[in-house]
Amino acid sequence: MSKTFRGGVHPLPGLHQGKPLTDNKPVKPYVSETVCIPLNMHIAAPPSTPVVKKGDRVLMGQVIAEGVGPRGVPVHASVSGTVKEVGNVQQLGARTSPCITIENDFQDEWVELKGLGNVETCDPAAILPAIQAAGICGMGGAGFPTHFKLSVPPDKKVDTVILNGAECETFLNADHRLMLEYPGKVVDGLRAAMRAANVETGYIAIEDNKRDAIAAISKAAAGRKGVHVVALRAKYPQGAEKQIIKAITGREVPSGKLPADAGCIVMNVGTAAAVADAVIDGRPLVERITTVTGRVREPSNLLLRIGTIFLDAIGACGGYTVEEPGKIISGGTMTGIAAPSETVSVTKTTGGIVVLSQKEATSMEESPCIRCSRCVEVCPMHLNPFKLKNLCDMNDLKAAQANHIMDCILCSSCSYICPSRRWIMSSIKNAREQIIAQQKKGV
Amino acid sequence: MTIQWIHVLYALLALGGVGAIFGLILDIADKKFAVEQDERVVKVRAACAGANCGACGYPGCDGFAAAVVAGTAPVNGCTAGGAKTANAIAEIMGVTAEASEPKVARLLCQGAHGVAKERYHYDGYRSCQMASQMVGGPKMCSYSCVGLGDCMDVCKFDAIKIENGIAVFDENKCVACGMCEKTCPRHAIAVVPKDATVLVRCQNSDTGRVAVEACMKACIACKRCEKTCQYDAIHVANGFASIDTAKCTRCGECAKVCPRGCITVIGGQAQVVA
Amino acid sequence: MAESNKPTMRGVFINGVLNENPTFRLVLGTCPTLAVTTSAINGIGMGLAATFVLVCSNFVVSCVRKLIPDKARIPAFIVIIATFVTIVQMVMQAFLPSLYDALGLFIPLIVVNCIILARAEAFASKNGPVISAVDGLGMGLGFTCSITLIGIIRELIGNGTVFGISLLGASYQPMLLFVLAPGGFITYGLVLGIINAITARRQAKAGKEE
Amino acid sequence: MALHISTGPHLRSRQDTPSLMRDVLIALCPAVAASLYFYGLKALWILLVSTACAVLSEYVWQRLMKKPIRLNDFSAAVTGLLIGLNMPATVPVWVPAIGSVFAIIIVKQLFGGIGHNFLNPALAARAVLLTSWPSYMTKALVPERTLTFGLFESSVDAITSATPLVAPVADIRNLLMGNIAGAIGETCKIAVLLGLIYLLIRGVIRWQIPVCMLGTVALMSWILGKDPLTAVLSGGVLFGTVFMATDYVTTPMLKVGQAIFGVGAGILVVLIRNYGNYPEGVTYAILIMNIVTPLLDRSLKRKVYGEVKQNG
Amino acid sequence: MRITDVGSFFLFMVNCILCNNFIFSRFLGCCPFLGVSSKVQTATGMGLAVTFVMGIASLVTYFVNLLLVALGLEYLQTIAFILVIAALVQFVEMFMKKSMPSLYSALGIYLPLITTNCAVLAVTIMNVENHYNLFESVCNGVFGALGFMLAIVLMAGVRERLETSDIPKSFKGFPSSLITAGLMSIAFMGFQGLVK
Repeated sequence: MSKTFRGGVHPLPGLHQGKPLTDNKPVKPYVSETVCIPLNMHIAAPPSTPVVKKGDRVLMGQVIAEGVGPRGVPVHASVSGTVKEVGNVQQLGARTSPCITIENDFQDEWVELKGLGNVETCDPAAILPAIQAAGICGMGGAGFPTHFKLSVPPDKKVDTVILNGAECETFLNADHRLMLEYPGKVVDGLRAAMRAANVETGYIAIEDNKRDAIAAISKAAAGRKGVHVVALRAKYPQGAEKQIIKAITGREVPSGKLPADAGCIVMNVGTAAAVADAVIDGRPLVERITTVTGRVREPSNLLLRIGTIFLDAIGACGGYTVEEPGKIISGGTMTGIAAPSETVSVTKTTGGIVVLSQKEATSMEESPCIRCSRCVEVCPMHLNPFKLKNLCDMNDLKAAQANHIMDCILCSSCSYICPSRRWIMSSIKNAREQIIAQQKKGV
Repeated sequence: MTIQWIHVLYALLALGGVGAIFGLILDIADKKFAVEQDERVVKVRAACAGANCGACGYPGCDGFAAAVVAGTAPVNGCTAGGAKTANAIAEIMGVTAEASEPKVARLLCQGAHGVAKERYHYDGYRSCQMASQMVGGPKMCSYSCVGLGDCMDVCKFDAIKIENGIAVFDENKCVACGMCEKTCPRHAIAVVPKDATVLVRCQNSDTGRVAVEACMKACIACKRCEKTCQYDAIHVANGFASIDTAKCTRCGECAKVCPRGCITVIGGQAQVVA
Repeated sequence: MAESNKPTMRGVFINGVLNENPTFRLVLGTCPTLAVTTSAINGIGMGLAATFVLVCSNFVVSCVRKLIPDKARIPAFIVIIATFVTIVQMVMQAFLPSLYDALGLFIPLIVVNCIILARAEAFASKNGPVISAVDGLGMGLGFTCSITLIGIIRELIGNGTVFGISLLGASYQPMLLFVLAPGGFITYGLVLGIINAITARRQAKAGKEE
Repeated sequence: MALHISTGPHLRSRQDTPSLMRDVLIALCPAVAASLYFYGLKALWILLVSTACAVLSEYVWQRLMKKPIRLNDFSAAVTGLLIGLNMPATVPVWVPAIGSVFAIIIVKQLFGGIGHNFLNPALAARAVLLTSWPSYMTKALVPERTLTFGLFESSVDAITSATPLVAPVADIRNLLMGNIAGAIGETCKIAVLLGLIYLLIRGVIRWQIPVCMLGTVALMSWILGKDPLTAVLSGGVLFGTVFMATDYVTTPMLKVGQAIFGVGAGILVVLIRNYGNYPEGVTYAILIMNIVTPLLDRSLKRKVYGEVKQNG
Repeated sequence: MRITDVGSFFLFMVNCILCNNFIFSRFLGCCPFLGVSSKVQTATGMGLAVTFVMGIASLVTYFVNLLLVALGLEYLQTIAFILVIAALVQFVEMFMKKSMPSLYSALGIYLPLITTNCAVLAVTIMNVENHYNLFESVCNGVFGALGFMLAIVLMAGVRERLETSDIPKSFKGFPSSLITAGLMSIAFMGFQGLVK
């Protein structure tokens, strides 16, 4: 019996057969000639400060930018080569991001690495610093610094670590392939996280449409202390933090609070694998699995160096099948961010690159709400999206707040299901940004 | 028909009785519960423009009226109503209105389609606020008018239209309430005196090189206008020129020398060729 | 506003009939407008009755306006109005019994018709008796015209007749809805909306010409 | 090259407003076919006129008001067709024509068009016609032909004119087949049931309203000592439940609200049928619940995920 | 229709609230119905205040009428009733303000509007015309007012919903409210004949 939450949509079978494009494609490595590594791949801390300058030769894994503050994470060179440029480039943010461009010499010359060895026997206190030094931040999409997530404040009681292998986003198979091909790393990562956070129970949650991954992980997890594998119903947004906690533990994260307030820490499986690398070998996060799919000749799961330009990654998949791409999305089609050009970089959080044709990319015009109540049905937070949309359109921010606008997790389920093609999630997001701005001004 | 006087008497008595009771109750009510209702609030409310535009900063005209009487709002606070309303309210309140010069909202950007370069084709929820937050905004210049009409939506006076990718203002309908100015996420709208006819219509702080690439009518901070102006009225700061309306004589010389055509003269005193 | 400047007879009259038409502009006195307009004749009857009360009460209120203390103003007005209403009631009962039956409850209810009290308050208590009477006449005729119009429409559609005269021929199948309760609301709403639309268009035109 | 940019979701579900309305039209096909079979050209003529009038008035209004023309969402066609199917076969065609115009202009467009009407346009129009020309609207005709399959035996006697419920038809088989007097679209229950099954399978409507409403009608009739099955199958209950009470626009958003809506409408149907002036209460029952809908939407609240009780 | 037993009491109630609804079939109290129906909360307050006043007015005017009849002054009915109602409303407002401040803040603000609510005067005249006894008069007043409240609250619900609607400009406000009321009264026609 697969566990789940109330609400949600099933975009998986319906959506242009997104998952089957790559779910049986083994991961293949690809290295490009240049990488452009943004320094703000994480959130919750300012961009890292560059410690190299133009013309410097860097080794693979060498720190090229130091983290700022206790939450900051360093950025490492993902190739060995020469620094070509240190400057601002338009990435996916509202403004340009500081980036370091490195020309690859294809030597893959590593800096000297020093790991802690076995995750079960190493000193638990050494795990967090190792994770921070490896520059790990949440690889599921948000990019929250992992060492900070795992350092539980003393006033909160955390008893569960959940590894999120649901991968409910459309098109993406990066986590799926990772769990199939490197199940050991995932389990090691979970153990490391559990030990670091001093937690006895760990779950690895996988949607029930990935039976092979469940089998592989179950095999790897056999005999490991406190590790449970849970099958979840395949449904979007099963992988959202709050929904996965509800599905597995039955607890709800209180409004406006963090998962830790429900006694849980949720980590992506990709992050766990990176944690395993960092703890065992001391290897920093310099590459990740990214699904490149959609309107490309050979949709694949690529092991890409952080900073790979989208165009190179798409080139590695044989280029476009359409004359002119309509949209290039970093991430899946539900919550992914549309890229303004092909020249943006793969970051630590890029789980996929989805190329859409012009026709697919052109949105239909909003038509009036017909009150079909589908948005209400699917909302995983049990809100009234149609009402929020009305309030946002009227710019009644106060009423919107009274209707729990701040609890929205921006999962897009409502917009996805809306037969009138209304931009429900967008207007909610827009209003929330205004509310946050107002609150900041007030304080 | 004879008049039955006794009935008249009854009628008088009944009515008189009811009237007496009524008068008594009223009298008691009046003494016990003196209702403090300021008639001025009603009068001020009636004098307002009545669009409930909120430009005054109070929740609707009722809120404004109450605030005026309470002394927390200025008598000329109703920007929508203009001088006439201000005078009327001032009369009610017994003070004379401070004269406010006529103002109008203007767009400080000329980045229409074909002038400003497109970064991407925005295809989502129609909101400047939203689009300007998305990967640098739809136009290459991140200081330009986004052109999705947030200002148009907040304008209660139907004075703004989006034409060719930028906001166009109807000077006759604009009452200078400033709502558009507050709403514009790019701060590309300014409420300026109506007679400030010479305007620098660009506010980009980018370097000249970036600006030139982004827009055909971008200020590149070349300072030619500054050198030309005989009245010390135009200065370049933060990467763009701006005019001090108090010093400006509206001669239009700066517009003539501007190589980018980003200074305009309204009313066409000096014809500017882009 | 008429009362702020020196009001002229003609201005006051026109104001009542058109600019501040109680039914279509101020939307006052909705109850009789809706209830008695099932036929044109009822509309006229109701309108004239109200007009009579308006003129008389305006006149009397204006005459005694300086005698009545401020606190007792409204009850005094109500008594004056109620007196005239009772007179109308009695006259109608005596001479127009069928109309009286048709209008029924709504004759005494003229007392609480907001138009009358509003005019007494807003106009008659501030102006002289003659001009107040003229104001009452204007307002009353405005009211009469409007509810007769609605009465004509409802009677025509709902019964095929106007003032009892068949206009649409015997083959017309009357749309009963219009003489029933919903028809009253809908007709009033539609007429009001159309008048708004026409006024808006006129104003737009006038604005352009300026 | 200018890439498109928007927030997510970048791809949308395949169900959109036109496809939903198209599904409703498809679900109405069996009923249309049945009406054509039973009443022949008369039915065709009524359906054509009512649908055409609805579509035309929608078009004319949107043109005059300079609004975007939204004929392609098929909503006007659905309204028009529903009005047609609700007419008895004897009705002169101008009656459904007026109904369609009223439904589209006054009930729907005056309130802002699709999604903004608070009453179901087709039902409101039916109620208007019923009050305006009661003689036309209640004169039902027994079908020209009867529908029998091998296993069912027809036992219909020619009934010239009767209101749907007064007719002494008791035979469940005839009720199912539609060998009874009534509005052209609502007599053949099998056709309506086919439509219901199609709508449920396609996920166009949810089960709450139909089940609650039919269940309540059956229960209430049983309490009042009537045969529940006959109560559900006679008159326009089934048709109204499937196609009118499930109208998105005029029914509650929450499932609880939809259930209440169904129960309320069911109770009203039985009350009006048995005690009211009208032989059939479905129209009014649903209209009244339509009016209550905003209040239901307003007062029913779900517990939001992670909602914290406010202290002080 | 008269009240003789429990059954007829129930029918009387249904008749007053649904079948002969003050607004939808008698057109009484339309001004506040159209004016105070933009928000459900205010509509509820207004409805409760009207119920209160109409109940008391029915009670008091019953005795006033007895007096008038005794004196042979039936023709003074209108004047006397309206004066009584006006005084009553004033008195209730005063009384409420003093002794029930919380209730006053919820309902009191609507009281001045009730004097000109023709439903109140109408219900008292109706009581006399129908020769209702004391209990029937009060029931008529209270249930009639509950019918008014039902109508105004339903109306407010619909109007709150219509707030976001794209109503044609010239139909905004009163015209659309009137048409809304018309459509609602079509639906209410369904209740006709429930009580025969």
